Amino acid sequence: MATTTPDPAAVDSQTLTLVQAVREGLYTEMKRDDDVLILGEDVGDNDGVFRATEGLVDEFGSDRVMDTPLAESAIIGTSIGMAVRGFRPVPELQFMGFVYPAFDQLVNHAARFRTRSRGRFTCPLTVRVPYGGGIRAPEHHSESTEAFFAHQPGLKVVVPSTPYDAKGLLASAIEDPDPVVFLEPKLIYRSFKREVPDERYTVPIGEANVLREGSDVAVFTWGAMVRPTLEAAETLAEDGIDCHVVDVRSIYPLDEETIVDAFKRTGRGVVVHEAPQTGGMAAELTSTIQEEAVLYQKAPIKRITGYDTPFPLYALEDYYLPSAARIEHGIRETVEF
Amino acid sequence: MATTTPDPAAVDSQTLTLVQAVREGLYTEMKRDDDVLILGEDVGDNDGVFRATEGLVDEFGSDRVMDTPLAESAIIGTSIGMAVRGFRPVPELQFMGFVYPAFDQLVNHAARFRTRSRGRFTCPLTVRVPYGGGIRAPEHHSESTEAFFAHQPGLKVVVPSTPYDAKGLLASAIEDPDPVVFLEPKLIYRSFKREVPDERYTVPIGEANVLREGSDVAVFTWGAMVRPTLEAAETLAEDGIDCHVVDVRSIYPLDEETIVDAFKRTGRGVVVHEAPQTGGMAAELTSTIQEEAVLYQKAPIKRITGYDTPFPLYALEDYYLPSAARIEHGIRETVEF
Amino acid sequence: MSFEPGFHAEEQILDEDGRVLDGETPPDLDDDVFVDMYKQMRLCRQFDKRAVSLQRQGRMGTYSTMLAHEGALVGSAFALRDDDWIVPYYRDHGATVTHGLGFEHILQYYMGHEEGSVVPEDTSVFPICITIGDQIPHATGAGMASKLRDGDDSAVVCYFGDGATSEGDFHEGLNFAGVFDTPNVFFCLNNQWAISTPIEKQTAASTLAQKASGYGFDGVRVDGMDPLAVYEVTRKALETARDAESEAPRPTLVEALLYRIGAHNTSDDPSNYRQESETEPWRERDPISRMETFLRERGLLSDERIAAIEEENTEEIESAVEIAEAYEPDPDDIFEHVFDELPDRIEEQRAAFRELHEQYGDEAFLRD
Amino acid sequence: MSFEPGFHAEEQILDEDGRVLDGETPPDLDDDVFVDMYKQMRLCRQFDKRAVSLQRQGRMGTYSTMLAHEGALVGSAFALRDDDWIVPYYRDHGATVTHGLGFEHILQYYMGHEEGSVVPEDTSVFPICITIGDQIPHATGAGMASKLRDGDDSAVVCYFGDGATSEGDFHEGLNFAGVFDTPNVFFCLNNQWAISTPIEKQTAASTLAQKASGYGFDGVRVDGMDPLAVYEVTRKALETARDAESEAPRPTLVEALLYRIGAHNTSDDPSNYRQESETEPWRERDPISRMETFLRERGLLSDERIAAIEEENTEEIESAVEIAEAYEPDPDDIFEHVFDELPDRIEEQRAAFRELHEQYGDEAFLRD
Ligand SMILES: Cc1ncc(C[n+]2csc(CCOP(=O)(O)OP(=O)(O)O)c2C)c(N)n1
Ligand SMILES: Cc1ncc(C[n+]2csc(CCOP(=O)(O)OP(=O)(O)O)c2C)c(N)n1
Ligand SMILES: [Mg+2]
Ligand SMILES: [Mg+2]
Repeated sequence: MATTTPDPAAVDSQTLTLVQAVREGLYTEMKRDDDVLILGEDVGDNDGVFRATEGLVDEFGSDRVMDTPLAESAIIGTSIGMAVRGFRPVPELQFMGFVYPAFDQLVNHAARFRTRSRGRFTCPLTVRVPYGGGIRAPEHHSESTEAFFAHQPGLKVVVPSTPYDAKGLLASAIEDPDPVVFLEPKLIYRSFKREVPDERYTVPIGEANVLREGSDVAVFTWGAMVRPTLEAAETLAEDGIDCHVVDVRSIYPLDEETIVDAFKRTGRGVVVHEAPQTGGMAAELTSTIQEEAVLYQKAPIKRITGYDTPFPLYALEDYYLPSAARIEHGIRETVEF
Repeated sequence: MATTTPDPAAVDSQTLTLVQAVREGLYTEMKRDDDVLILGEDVGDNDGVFRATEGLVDEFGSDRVMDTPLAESAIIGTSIGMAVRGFRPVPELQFMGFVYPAFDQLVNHAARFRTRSRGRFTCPLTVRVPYGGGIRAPEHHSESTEAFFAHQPGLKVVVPSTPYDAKGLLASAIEDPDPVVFLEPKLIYRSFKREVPDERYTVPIGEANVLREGSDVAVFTWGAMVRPTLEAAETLAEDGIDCHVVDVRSIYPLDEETIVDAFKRTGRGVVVHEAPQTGGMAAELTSTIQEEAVLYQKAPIKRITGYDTPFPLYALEDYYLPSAARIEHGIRETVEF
Repeated sequence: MSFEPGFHAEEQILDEDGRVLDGETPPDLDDDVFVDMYKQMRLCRQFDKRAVSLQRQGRMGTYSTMLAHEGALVGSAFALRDDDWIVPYYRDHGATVTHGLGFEHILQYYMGHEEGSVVPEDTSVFPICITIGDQIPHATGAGMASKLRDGDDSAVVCYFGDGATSEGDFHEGLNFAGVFDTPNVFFCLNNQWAISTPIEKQTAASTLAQKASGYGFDGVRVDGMDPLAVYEVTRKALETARDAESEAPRPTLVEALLYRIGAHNTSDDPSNYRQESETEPWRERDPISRMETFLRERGLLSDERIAAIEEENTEEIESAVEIAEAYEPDPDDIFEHVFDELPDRIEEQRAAFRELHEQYGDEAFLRD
Repeated sequence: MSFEPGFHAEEQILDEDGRVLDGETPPDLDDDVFVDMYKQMRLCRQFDKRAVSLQRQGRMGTYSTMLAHEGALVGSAFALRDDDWIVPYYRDHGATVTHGLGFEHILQYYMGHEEGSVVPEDTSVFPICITIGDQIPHATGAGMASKLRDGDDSAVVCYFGDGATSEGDFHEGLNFAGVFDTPNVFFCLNNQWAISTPIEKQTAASTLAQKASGYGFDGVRVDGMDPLAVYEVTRKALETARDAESEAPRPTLVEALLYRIGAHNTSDDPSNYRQESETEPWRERDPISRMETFLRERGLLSDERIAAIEEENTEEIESAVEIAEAYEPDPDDIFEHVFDELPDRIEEQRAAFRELHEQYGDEAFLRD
């Protein structure tokens, strides 16, 4: 599948960080569609704890950028009520660990209004959640539990890894007539800047992105793990190991075609994610790949992931998160199998 | 691993349904240990909506069998408080779909008290939840989302498929010093009776159970799906297809040894569960198996599961749940691959 | 401090027998509206009987009756404007049906078909919510939607039981309503039981209405078995809800004090947990008898009219049963409506399902 | 109906300057206990300064100061018996430290070590809870535990902020406490801000104390910057909590009205969302100055004593910093304590980690 998006080099653009691109995306969608609303804790006067909503309350007023009481279930629950009645709420939940008070509303209701009513009612909702480790944050701030949402039918789940994708995926999520969980890798909110077109464009949900072509092993990852993975690929290239790196981007639905094709090129695969191993999305990718391409398989598909332990307090978080060296090591094992 | 449990034929026993065995298990543990408490909605005077706590409030009093207000988060939250202070609460949540209001307490707290405090505080909790489809129940009553709990480090998850295992696994769960999610396949609560020893015994957590030896294909399943799977195996046997059927029983931790060994015998595998395909435990089993036994693999490991759709209202539920015929068909495809 | 047994409500118009209490006046409604209310209440009771019999015959799933709740449901729903929304749970069909939803929807729903929630476009009713209390924040959000939409002054009425008041979502939903000052009426059917849990074990508060004080708006307790008092209380609450200019807060918590005389649902056996005699004093407050007395004393109702009502209702119900039972779902529907556009994986699952279905037919799926 | 700006509390002993109000009497405590309270409050403030400086130097993670909360924390904690439990959040170290937890624990915790929550066996304090409001049901459960355990009449004090009162868990936890009539004190530090959200946007209720009415027990609002009033209110609440025979309900909701004069935490910049001038009137109610005046007027405090206190406190803090910074975690600890016995999979993950760690050392893991 090809994406019909503007070439950032050919149009007016600015150099933005990922979080600035999120902010640009919100701004663009709110300008375009009056039904788009933002709500959450500290999203108004405080511009969001990560400044993702900077200046939006001044621009659009407190009817469209609503500071709410401290209650995640009601943030999602009232968003559902508004969505069912035709608005397109974009609630923010401050950190991944604070999604769970709203988990019931997400899996039991946001995901089901369409099925429940055979399409009579829909729930066009984009739930923004900064996720992931590596910023020396307190407990509950560093989890990546995309697998929880991917397992709930009726929810889509996406994770951008670049400023360009952040704005484009956010546009797709907000215009999507169904609920989308939009996970933002906060570790790389400000790590680098890239060109982002001023005009509106979309990066379609359901399309993975091949970041690096290679012939020895296919490596699948997303979000903040893209960078150490590419780093590992560079190092391995020096040793003549040629990695094909795929940014999965869309966790549900998966772009099975791109993923399986990438695997078939090499017959070897590695999946890298921050979440714990057991029940993580690496298992899903592995299972999907071997269903379609077992005859191509030359080695076990390797999972390089967080451990089956709660995310540690920050002093040890670097040991928990897959590092470039760990990824490199794992890829090597897969290639040498 | 061998289990050191009494042979039901050799000791005093009674013939019980699965739900009666759960009740026997609760009774036995409460007799044995005064710190074991039951709490939940309708567990007292009403004997539980499925009669799993029948007569227990009369026997042990309302201090040890507590009817609570209608609030799942507080049922788990107060259970945590009591567990941290040395009790062994056994909360009941009425149906799988009503776990989510308590999801935050389970994943953010029950699962973490031990890690959070480096073992200073522990949370010996057994959360009983009737799960699964097939009883013509309303929305939210028929889900099987064991994968949600298996993905959260710090929780154990078990599912009995027989009266014997129900009593024995419940004993293990309650004496376990860590939180266990105990899922009860309500479809087979009363489907059949089996001999259950009167005396206390345990079925260890972390051990799968080989139900049928076979040489053509290994089939992994648990809970209410064991019966249609065995049925399919019988039918296939008539056609000369010899299934090796494993009741996984312990969803976390998985008995990797038994599972991988079973696969290695045949080089072909099928996983059957009620939960939606994407992100379900079949992906985890598949991934685990191919990590250890890719060289034995003769065919893709097949997933026969619920669909990636919300569980339908009951008129169509039979089409959603894996049936003996669907399982048979899938096994055939795997054998013929 | 705890819940006081027996009957105490601030708002009541009809006495226990159905006579207007001294000092009270019935709502200012046309005579035929009163009769319509009565008819609608009887319709609920007749429907319940039919539904239970369908359930007993295996033609329908578990069902919760409205017995003794008819006055609260019909009385409140009569106060709504057509464009007001109802956000329901599972014991308030009397309200949603009064608001325009055909009984065939209710039947289809309990027969296990999502089709039941395909609410007609001109009927402002949310789908039935089974998870206790979860619909309350939806209702607050729906109220926020009215407030945000220019020219929309529709209000949103949310029904729930006494048990629901213990859920976190009740608290969060009402607190948001207070903060955003939404056009909501939170209508609690306090029937004093949540399955087997009596209200005294549900909360130590002496009334549920007083919980409103935690959210900065008014709570009122009304005799929930007095349809006229319920109508009045709801009408006033809706007026407040719509009054954007007023200084007073707009949401209201209404506690309709009544009693679940029947079982929780068709699977429940109350003799497990309560004495039948406890229900006696409440049976005497039956909303339908009280309304009947009220109407008869005003000369608005005769035995003939009652017979005619009974027959008209029966016809309406039978026609709903017919429509509902005529509905034949396509098993393939499972895959529809998960998303606006189905992802490949679900398409593949559907294809595999179709293949199997074609090959083996229904027998491959249906259990005994 | 909404939150009234400015200062209004039912319970106060010291006036704004620290003089005993007409008609009020200070708690019946030995003179040196008053001085100890003062010392402990200063300890909090000194600790905050040190903590912020450690954070600024990159020696510690994000930290939330107790500035202006010292009176509420120390005053309440002084009312506890040793065996009473504290179920804390993250802005109440003044209470947990007064209850016996060394500051090295707090420091280790904010330095990113679980070791901080290895509370000594003889100290009855739960680990810090980061998710807002979630600890409240734990506290209720801990209270149920006291009640269930023969011969245990310990009470359980739970601290939380004004923001926490909006969470469902606040509601459910307090409702359970009412129903099970537990020995709990729910201590709300109403500092009028939840990060950038002012109390008027948090709830439309005019006080937080009134929320108790929804749960059938008492709520009381105390001047949270008056350590003596807080002590008294907490003492009475604990007495009630312990009194199993009494007819009155045992839990109490205490609203300590105060003000978050400082930033939410070291990453927060309040100038984004409020005027510095808003804090002025509250600075004048500073609990430490008020306590100082109270003590000086009674001749219990001199400049010399203050200097000595300051020095003793500094020593205590520096020794805590030393202990905390001396702690060297083993990266391998990640795998410990997930379960009592590690399942094979975690053992394998540990083995793989060890292998890699041995082979490549720390550089393989640490980012810049
Ligand atoms: C979240 C949740 N928990 C538990 C249940 C199971 N359940 C169904 S009805 C009911 C009692 C509800 O009582 P109440 O709110 O008073 O409503 P009523 O049935 O009396 O009208 C319970 C516990 C549920 N449906 N949802
Ligand atoms: C469940 C949850 N949601 C959001 C957060 C992020 N957060 C941290 S502190 C805070 C404000 C808390 O305010 P309050 O309860 O008044 O306590 P205070 O910090 O003022 O003492 C928020 C929203 C959190 N920690 N937990
Ligand atoms: Mg009820
Ligand atoms: Mg605060």
